[in-house]
Amino acid sequence: MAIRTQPVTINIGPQHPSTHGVFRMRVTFDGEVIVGLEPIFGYLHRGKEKLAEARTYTQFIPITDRQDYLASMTNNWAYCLAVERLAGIELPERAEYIRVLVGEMMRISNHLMALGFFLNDCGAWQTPLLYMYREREKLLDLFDMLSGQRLNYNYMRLGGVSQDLPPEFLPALKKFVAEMPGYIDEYEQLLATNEILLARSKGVGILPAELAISASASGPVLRASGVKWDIRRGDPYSVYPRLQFEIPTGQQGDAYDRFWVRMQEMRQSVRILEQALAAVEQMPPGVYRAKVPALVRPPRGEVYSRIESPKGELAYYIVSDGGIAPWRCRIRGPSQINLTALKEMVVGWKLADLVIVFGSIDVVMGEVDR
Amino acid sequence: MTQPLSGREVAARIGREIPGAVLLADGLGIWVRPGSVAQVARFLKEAPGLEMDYLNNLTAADYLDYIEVVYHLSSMKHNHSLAMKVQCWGPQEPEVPSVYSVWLGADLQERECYDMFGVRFVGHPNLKRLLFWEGFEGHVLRKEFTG
Amino acid sequence: MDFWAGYASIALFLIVAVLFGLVTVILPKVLRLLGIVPRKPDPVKYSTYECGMETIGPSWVQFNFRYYVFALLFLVFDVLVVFLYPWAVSLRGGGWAAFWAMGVFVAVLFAGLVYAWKKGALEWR
Amino acid sequence: MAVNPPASPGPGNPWLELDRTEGLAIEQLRAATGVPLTDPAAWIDEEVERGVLLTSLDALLGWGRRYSTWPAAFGLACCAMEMVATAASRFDISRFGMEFFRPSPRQADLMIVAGTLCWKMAPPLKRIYDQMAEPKWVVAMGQCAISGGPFAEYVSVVPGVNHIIPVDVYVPGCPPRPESLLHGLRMLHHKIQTEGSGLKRGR
Repeated sequence: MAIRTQPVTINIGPQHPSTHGVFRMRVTFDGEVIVGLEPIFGYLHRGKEKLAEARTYTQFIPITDRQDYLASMTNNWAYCLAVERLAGIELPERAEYIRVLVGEMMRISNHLMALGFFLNDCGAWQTPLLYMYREREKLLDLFDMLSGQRLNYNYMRLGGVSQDLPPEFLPALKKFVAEMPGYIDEYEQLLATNEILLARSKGVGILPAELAISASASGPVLRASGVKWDIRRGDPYSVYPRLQFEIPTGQQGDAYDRFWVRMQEMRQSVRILEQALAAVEQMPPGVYRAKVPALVRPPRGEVYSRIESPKGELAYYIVSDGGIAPWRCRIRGPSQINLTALKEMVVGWKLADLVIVFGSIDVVMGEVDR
Repeated sequence: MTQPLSGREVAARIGREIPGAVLLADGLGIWVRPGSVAQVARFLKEAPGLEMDYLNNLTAADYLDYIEVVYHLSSMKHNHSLAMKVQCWGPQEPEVPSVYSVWLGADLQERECYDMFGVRFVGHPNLKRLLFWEGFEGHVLRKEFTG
Repeated sequence: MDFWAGYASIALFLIVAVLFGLVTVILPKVLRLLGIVPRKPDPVKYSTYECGMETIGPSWVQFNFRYYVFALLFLVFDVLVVFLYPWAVSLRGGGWAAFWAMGVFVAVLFAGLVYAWKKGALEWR
Repeated sequence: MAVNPPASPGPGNPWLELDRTEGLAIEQLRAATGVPLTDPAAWIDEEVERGVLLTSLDALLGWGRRYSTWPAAFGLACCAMEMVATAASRFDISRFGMEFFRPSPRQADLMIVAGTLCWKMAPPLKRIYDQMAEPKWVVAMGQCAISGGPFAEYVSVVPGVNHIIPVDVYVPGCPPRPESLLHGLRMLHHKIQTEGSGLKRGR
């Protein structure tokens, strides 16, 4: 005989340790099993798209820093690439390679935080996070050397980067690139076959491939579902065609696959860094930015340009009316769109699994609410 | 390399299936009549040669006398892309049929377009403000909003 | 004389336990009277905390029966453990007789667990 | 005060009623705030009336409260990442007795508002501040929390947290480096120490 139970609705609300920021879910439970989930956005809506229309093209760069504040460099890169394609600005070779260096360092730093917080949610409170923070602090020192800031760098400009690499940067990066695979082995040895992590994330929150494509998921979330799509390969930009790296994909699309894909992507990023380092060393220092007027006036028209940010397809749709400020600047944030399928991934699982699935999607609220 | 489809070819193909749907086409994209967006979307997703199964981006832009809703589509299989645009003229509130039934990814982006531009997406299961709170007047990304 | 020594230690232990309980309850009240601990009653402060939002719906709802079964099983085995402690301490004196006595007791309870297991009460689905 | 769930989950928005009440709460709070609240700086004029007996008790209490303030994890945006960095092993915040970042306001004494406060987040912030037990302090971390920062002129951003709750220490920066956050917290400790037990006003 069926036991008649009543649902309970709980706010996993704006201030909650598992929501990595101010994201709110109105979740309906039957006992402990999730019956319904409604995501609520807007608690960190700072209106970057409206502010873009009131700023010149160069002034908007610091605002893009604050969008996905765990991967500021790739935000700058996506925006600068879009405007450069619109205005037809050519970059010097060295600037392209510096951007690849900095972009891949950002990817490693982002995945370290993503995995750290994901394991926090799995219950390994603070231990793996502090392990991974040790590496992230090294990366932040490198970024500090480059741009003087730990988090929001404002390092890229239209046509290249703002300053050249300081002399002590390349040896420090070379030392980091030499050590990093050892650390990743350490994490994998500590975590990959850990039975608690396997028990809690294997087969949890499965996102099938066609649902992932239909819900426009991108980045590690899409690749974990088995879809081999990476913009650095599929729609290459900058100097990526010259670099060799693989694209790790998962099988089932569950929380463990997303963890595993990010771990392998860190290895591939280290490989890219090695190749880019080798190339930058031969180049003479000096030419790091193309001649671009301060008030760039791209011709009338529009562009939809995308890059592979650590979270997925980060794209800018910029419409220009020939003036000094964009007429419309739409930011396609992967974090927000990866959340579209959250309800389908979570209904039927329990509250503890909701925390893990949400952690495995790796969301940053600045990019979700823009 | 993602190869952008030429708007004219796609317009010709759509013209044969759904006459009168495509108003204008140029090198990069096609402009579709607001009424037949859902039909064209379904056709683009299921047509054998096209199979646009990935909705990259759905947004709108305010050009003072009309609001243009932009769909950037691409295909995972053939790795080609297309821009589909819909222009909503006239003083009354812009209305566009929802493509939620074709691509699930349109859900949050359509709600954001409604919140920011006031474009009503007919057929969306839960069309309400995404980023602002219920009871907030005005649509922020319209040019006349200077709040 | 040493007969009472045993009880003296227990008495001391009892006093400390009671004192500890009382002090932790009384101390905030005393500090509040002295005015050291500020006291600001506020209806919002006493409302339930739910991530900054108001709670939705009553929490007295009918939920699934399986949580009750788990509570029962836990209670049974918790009581079992309480009996094991004194037995374990004095096992050397009791010898095999005490061992088998406790063995029967544990076996009976274990049968209850096997029954619950077979009935599927332990499945969490 | 519990809010009752929707009677019949019909099509469209089943939670319309609840969304509307929340929207109303935001509008009311937005209308009610205008001038920033004055900072609780009562400790400045406190020096004069203190008796001898109290100073030793005050010193003891100040010392006790200063080195055991547990922050409530109120990370909103980029500054939250720097707050986490301060709590991590390199800029160890637990050297100052702030080992735990308590998620719930019940066990927290200090609220570090790190990031941009939006109007939609203002009522929850006020509610959580009210739910914290006295004595409590607030640190506004980052330019957005102090004055709205780079997003100040946007319609949905609160131009400064002190419009909603009284702020004790302002830590400027965008985001402030962990060292400047630690300096801000040291200034807060100085304030707690000289504030004493607040016997007079039940602070």
